[in-house]
Amino acid sequence: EYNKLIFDLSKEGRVGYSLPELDVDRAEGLIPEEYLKEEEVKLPEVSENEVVRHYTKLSNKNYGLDAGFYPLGSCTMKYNPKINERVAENLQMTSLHPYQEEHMVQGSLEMMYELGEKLAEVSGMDYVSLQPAAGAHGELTGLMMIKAYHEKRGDHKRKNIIVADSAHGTNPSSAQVVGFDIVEIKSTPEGDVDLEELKKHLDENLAGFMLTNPSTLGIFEPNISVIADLVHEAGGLLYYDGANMNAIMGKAKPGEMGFDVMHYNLHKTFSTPHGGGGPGSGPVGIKAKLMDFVPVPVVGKKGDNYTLDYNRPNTIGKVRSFYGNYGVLLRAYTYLKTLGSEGLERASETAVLNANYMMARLREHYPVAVDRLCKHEFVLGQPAHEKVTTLDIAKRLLDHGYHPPTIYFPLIVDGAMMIEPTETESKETMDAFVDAMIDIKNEMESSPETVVAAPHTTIIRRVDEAKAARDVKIRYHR
Amino acid sequence: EYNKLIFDLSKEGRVGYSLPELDVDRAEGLIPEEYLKEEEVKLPEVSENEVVRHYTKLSNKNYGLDAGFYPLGSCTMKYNPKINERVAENLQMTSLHPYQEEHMVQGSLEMMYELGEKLAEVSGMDYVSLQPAAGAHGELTGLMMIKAYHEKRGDHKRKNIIVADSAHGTNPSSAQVVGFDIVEIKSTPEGDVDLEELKKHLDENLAGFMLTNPSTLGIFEPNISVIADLVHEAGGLLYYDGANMNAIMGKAKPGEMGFDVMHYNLHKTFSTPHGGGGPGSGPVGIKAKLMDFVPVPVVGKKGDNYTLDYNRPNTIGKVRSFYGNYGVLLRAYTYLKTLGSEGLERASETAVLNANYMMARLREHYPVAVDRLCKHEFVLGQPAHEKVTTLDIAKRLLDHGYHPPTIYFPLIVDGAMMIEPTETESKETMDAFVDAMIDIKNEMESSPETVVAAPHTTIIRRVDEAKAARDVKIRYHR
Amino acid sequence: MRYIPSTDEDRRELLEEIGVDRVDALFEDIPAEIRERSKLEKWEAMSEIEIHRRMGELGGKNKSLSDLVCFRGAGAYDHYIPSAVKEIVGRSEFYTSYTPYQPEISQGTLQAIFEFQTMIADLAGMEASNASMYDGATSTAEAAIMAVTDTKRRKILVSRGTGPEVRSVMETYSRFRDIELVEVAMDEGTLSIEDLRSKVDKETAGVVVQSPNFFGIIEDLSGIKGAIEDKKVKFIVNTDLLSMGVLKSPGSQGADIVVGDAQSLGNGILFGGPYLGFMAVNKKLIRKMPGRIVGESIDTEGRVSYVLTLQAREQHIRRYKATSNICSNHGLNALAATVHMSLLGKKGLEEVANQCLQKAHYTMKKLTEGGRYRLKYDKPFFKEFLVESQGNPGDINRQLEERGILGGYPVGRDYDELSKGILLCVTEKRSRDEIDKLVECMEEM
Amino acid sequence: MRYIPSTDEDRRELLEEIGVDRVDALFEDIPAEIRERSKLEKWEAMSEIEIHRRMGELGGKNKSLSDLVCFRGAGAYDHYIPSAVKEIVGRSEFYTSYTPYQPEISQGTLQAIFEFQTMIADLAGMEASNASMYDGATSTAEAAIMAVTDTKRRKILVSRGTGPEVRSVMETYSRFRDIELVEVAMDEGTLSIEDLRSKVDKETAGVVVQSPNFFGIIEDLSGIKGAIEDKKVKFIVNTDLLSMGVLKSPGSQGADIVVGDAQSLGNGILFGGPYLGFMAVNKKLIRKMPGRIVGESIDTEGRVSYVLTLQAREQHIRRYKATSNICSNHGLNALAATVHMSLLGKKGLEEVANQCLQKAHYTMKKLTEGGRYRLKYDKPFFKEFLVESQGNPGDINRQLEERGILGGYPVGRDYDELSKGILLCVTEKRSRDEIDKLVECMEEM
Repeated sequence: EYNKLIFDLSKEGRVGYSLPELDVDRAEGLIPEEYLKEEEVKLPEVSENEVVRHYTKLSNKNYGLDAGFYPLGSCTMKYNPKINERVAENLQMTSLHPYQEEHMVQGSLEMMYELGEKLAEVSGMDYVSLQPAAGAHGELTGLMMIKAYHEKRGDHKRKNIIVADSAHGTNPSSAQVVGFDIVEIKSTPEGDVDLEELKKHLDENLAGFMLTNPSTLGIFEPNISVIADLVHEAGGLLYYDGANMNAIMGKAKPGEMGFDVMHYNLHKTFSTPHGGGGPGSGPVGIKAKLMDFVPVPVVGKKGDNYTLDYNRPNTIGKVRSFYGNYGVLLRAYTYLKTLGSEGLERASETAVLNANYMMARLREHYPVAVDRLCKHEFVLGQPAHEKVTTLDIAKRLLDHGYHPPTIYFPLIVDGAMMIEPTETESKETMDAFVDAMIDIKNEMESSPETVVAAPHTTIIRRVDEAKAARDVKIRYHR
Repeated sequence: EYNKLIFDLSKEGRVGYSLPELDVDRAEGLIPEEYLKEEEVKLPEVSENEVVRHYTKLSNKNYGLDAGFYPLGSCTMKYNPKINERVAENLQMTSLHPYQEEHMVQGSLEMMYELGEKLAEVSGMDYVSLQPAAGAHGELTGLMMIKAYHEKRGDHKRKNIIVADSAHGTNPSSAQVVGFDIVEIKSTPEGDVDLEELKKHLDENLAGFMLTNPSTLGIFEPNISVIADLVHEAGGLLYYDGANMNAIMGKAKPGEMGFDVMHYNLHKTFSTPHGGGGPGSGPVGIKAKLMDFVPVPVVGKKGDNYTLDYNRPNTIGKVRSFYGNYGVLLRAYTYLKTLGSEGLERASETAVLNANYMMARLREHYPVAVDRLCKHEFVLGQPAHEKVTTLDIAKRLLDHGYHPPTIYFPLIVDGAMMIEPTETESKETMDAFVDAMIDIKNEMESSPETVVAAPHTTIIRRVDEAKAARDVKIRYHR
Repeated sequence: MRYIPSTDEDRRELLEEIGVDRVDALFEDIPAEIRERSKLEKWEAMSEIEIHRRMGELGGKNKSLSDLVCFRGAGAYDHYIPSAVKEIVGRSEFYTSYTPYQPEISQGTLQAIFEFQTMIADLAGMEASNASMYDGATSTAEAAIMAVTDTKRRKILVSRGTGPEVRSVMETYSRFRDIELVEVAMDEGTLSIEDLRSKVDKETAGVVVQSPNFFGIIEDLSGIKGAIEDKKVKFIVNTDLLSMGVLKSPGSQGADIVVGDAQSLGNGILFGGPYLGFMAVNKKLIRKMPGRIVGESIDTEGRVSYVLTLQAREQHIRRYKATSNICSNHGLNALAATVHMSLLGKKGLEEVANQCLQKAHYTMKKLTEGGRYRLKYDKPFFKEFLVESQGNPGDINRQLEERGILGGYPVGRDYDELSKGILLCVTEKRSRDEIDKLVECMEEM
Repeated sequence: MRYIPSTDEDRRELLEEIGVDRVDALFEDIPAEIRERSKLEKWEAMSEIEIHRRMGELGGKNKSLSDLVCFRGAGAYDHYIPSAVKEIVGRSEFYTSYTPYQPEISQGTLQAIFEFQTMIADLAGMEASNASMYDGATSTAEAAIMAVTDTKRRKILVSRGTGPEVRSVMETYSRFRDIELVEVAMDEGTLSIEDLRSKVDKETAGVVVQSPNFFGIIEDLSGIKGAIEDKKVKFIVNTDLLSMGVLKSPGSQGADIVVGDAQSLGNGILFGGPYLGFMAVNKKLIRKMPGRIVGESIDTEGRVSYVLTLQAREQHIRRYKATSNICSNHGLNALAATVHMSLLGKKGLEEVANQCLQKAHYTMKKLTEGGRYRLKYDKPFFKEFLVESQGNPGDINRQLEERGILGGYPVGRDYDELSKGILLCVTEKRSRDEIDKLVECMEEM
């Protein structure tokens, strides 16, 4: 078993780089002594082949989507088409300095403009800004616009953002970062918005309501139109958390449901690689009434020319450097263009079909949190058992060769297991996973200690998380 | 454990490709009925993501150089620098039709010309043809030139090619394919050429003598100059098998040792990837006296222009389509240019240093076939043991996470283990491998049945090779 | 469709198990009028051949750094990325995995981040680092928020020499967070200590300084630190870690939080993103940091293992009490940086940094010899320097473009007082021939 | 040096263990005068930056298919390669491994070859295939040698419609192997059955026919087979397996050995190589085949496993009694073809082949409408066809090049009687717009 750190491979004098000989005369004293480093740089010294072997070996300790099923609910681990990566190798489209003058980057601006338009079409929004770097960053940006909107209208009391108790943690957290007060409302036992609860908070302090639809329970909110009307009547805006867009492309546009602002997760719905935790991309879509506030620059079009427009007096400003995670945008653009509108709809249809199929097969064996038609994902509860927990089940799935579902989320379901197959999995794969889940269920009776002690076949076994948080060791020491 | 064939994933209607819609009118009857296929094509139907996952999983059943030490003697499994692969992505240098007119491919011809010159410099030959597709193919080409040489001189009796009993199997085999008679001579117990034996065959039938130097035992032939004189005096030509060039760059040029013709293995000495068994590349170097016979086309230079010269009346002709394994040549060129002449010499020095080190450490534990200074590789014999064989030792090395050495070759050493560390391995890696060898030696005494039953930790255990040859099943049947 | 393995037969079987007769039935929970209005305007699917053709078309409208020799920096740098970086980053085991929630099957990502944290902290001269953030601008804004939260004060000072992208983002974040953002003036290209002293007060949570600053000039960090007498004030330094090959680390000069963009280390220029924000702190601030953190622990059999830790700071646990709303990091970019730093190693980072330093100074010297260009601030700089031209920077750049050169950044866009200023950047990639050509061309204008 | 991990200290330790004091001592077994004469003329090492620059320079002297729309074939084809092929082939587990001598750690390569053998045999309409060979020319030459060895006769007939590269290589191999190679004439673009009948005799070991032949025309394989009355004579067909998407397989028409180049299936055009030779036979010839073969077996625990088999044919066992001297195969190219065929599948191969067929015929029709170009042979063709021009083919191509088109192959180079002939190839990559432009340009000349 390989268990070295890159630092363990270091030996004085090893090199892994090559540089041209310095071809200008080496001058001394360019920088005053007091600014010069006194110690040697603390980086390991390793040869190229050792570096490659080290990280190749580390990669083999990782489970990726290309290795197998990854039904991590809410994360939409769909196949990342390889054409996206090939396109991203096109140097004419990628080897660009962000400060090149507009006339030198017309192709890239056109791509971004077209991507924005396509995303607007899919969402029913009037404009999409591509700037945010991730979903949570998109929330932040959207919420800033909501705040700016109310402030512009002199509506300074509107400090409350309502979130459901089933919402993604980023929702309340983003609202907090933007300086809102958070009002969390309980969902109905079915996971729907509790209208009565909601109404209690529809007052002159209301800034907005953040909602995921379908919800984190995978259920389409039946009262969405009513909710939208209520919120709007109360003077609030409706924010759509686009994490679950993969369920509804071509079927329900957030803009048509009444949402005013939303974010996408391109790395979920639009198939860009998750990269071990990023980079993502979180474009923000808005209705026209928020157009004054969108972050700069706006990718615009004047005649046949594409522009970067900074001249927007009421903009919230910049939310990150330059123009967004361009490399991710290029891949999402490729995806949108290669699937076509029908392909997107087909993706959502199949994602929903697959989720309902798995739910149907698992229903007899595990408690389903809400036993209704689901969308692209569904939530199981923890089966009653004196010893075995959801965590144990998840770990036992590792022994079967699967990445487990998202667990213990949403918080409103005890021992939740949130399963999202996506459209890119075959019936054979889903059946094999369901069979494994049923095996584990049976094993909980026949041999619970095996489940509790799982995983058994992975390169390491359960990790002591408490120790990690207690004896904080977050770096190597020589 | 994943054990499916791609055919097992097939289901009617799955697709893994995308093509543009046919944009010309579809015409019928373009081909007479009798030529049209009657059955459906027999290929599996699988989606792209399933194809990617399938072959990703298969890749995980393979041990490559980037996974660990690969001391496969005679194969020079040195690190394949990643810059070579990046360079090979340059479309201006690779997206070329071989029949493009010369003026459109000047850059590629220049690269080939320069590569030929560099290879000639390293070998001390007068000209190098880049055409042969592999080492064995280079032998074939070289031997054809030897034959053409004698025939041109009217020397039609010269039908004998002498090879040593320690030679690579391709040597006699290539000679056979070219229509020579093979005379195999015994080596001395030390692995050197037995001069007395050799002299017996130095007659008017002698066409040539094929030699590897250093030999397959890793030993530099002490009498090389004497041998060259003897062969030449007898009217024969001396062929150099370049498999072991990695030992002698900058130290001994085959041309300076007296060889008349030779081949390289670019995938060995010049670091191009071995690719699971190819593609290789086997350029052939010759002395001026063989220039009339080199295969066409010759990459030539007229003034500032590079040319493909076919007009060579005495050429042996073409030995393969087009101009050689160009993609491999491009990588070898990159290697030669990025190492520089000093880098090449340093590579050979280090390869030899490493081999001698490993031999020094293993000498006490295993019988060394020839206990002299070795070059880039050395050969161990099978330790005396009533049960354990060399094959068992090799299989036990798998349990330690290593690719075993070449075994049972050269044939003149009983139970040979041919170890070639190459220059790209660290002392730490060599020490760990030696320690594993010593462990196995000890285990042969303490627990021989463990060694005999090895491997134990691989995804499959020993394969029944006899069954494979007996019950020939070399394809999937539906 | 080639990414959907379901065949028509599969779909029938799936529907049957569900107990509905057609896929449409699965969407009947969506109100009909919404469905009706949500139909997509049609666009055709492109095959791979067609999307490549489309990209060729779009690419043809760009003029990329494949065609232009780049002397522009200003926050996005054209450094060389070794071939092995792409090889590793492209491994699908890294590429197609997500946040390492399940440590048993994610040790690759986790260990790589642990190594990343170590290298970043070491270069910054700090004790700890997080697992990466979006970019240098947002990491600086987050550092300011940290300072505010930690000190319970609401004023942040930022040097005018901090890059415009960074300051803009800080402005946005500050505005909504109700942070008072105050600029500290420049004095001949570096922070005015005098102005700083006059602005630090009891309400000051942090002082943000970029060094090397936007003009490439090295700030006197020790001096600045000395000028901040109130020890509660957080000293936040935004830096380019590549410069640590020659310069003293911010940590060694008293920084409390070191942030910046590590794009310079193994990440492509890519029209501005994705880049790589980083944040490094000393021990006492670890639990105040935003973002993922990986820690070392052991498994049930005592083997060293890595795992996401200190999650109690994060949004998925703490929800609105989290230190930040950040969820993903820029994992793949961090991996690229880790491999890059491993390949460079001690000697390599020193060599790259020194080549930048030498070549930038060579360029400056040559360019200012003729008299047409004047070095605006005669202070120690790293890889960028500001000259004032006699001509219009836009015109100069247009002419350079015609000769295959991407000229320096016209800083007048961000600094009204510097309308004749051109900020040139010279990296290790530039050869003497290229530099001489630049100088020759600029001389002629 | 970045690929050599040994440090100076390591070298000292290594030397000490060996018992010598300097590296030079390890080369003292090489006679001093040889060493002296073997010093290398010095050339400098290039860094990665410099080699990329050098390649940019060289590439700038080429005009590649990135800049030209390709209508040239003649044995090397510009087909589309799906993105996923590169992804898989680039996995270092495949890329950096060697011949799978150790099956326990090489099941990936072995199984992929087993799948390759199945697909190739199926497409060729044969029972078995080997693990691949160098290229179509050498695989054809090896097939001829097989026929000679098997029949103990020494004459091989080859159709004049077989490509010039293939015939040249066969000539070389035949000359040294003492095989009598006799050409069978063409009759209006296909093999002359009459000439064939007159040349087949008791000394004939095999008949080699390419179909679709060099001019793209489909040969009447059944008819040819019928004309070879002596059943001992081996009927060897060289084919482009891509055409199997529309055409009958050679196997179904009586071929004894099917060979060719499978470059069309997932391998780049790459200025001529590496390409991918294949060979497929029926059961009785399996043990006569050259090259690696992978077979299925079981391991000691009864698990299905793959392993190199029938090695008794090969040079490393049989030495000079081997069926061939071939040692390596073109493993990585075979892997590319395997992934490519898996992605295309049944429907895809049919669709690609049909698009080639349709587009080639559309082009022919358009081009011959105006009267300036005449279809030379009015016989069924696949993706290539021969026209005769009024002008000089070289001039026409020069003018096409100026308009960004790589025109057809001027066959006069290989066929004196066809000095006005232009062989055009149209693959699925060509759009109607590109074709119309070709026709328009050619019309104008």
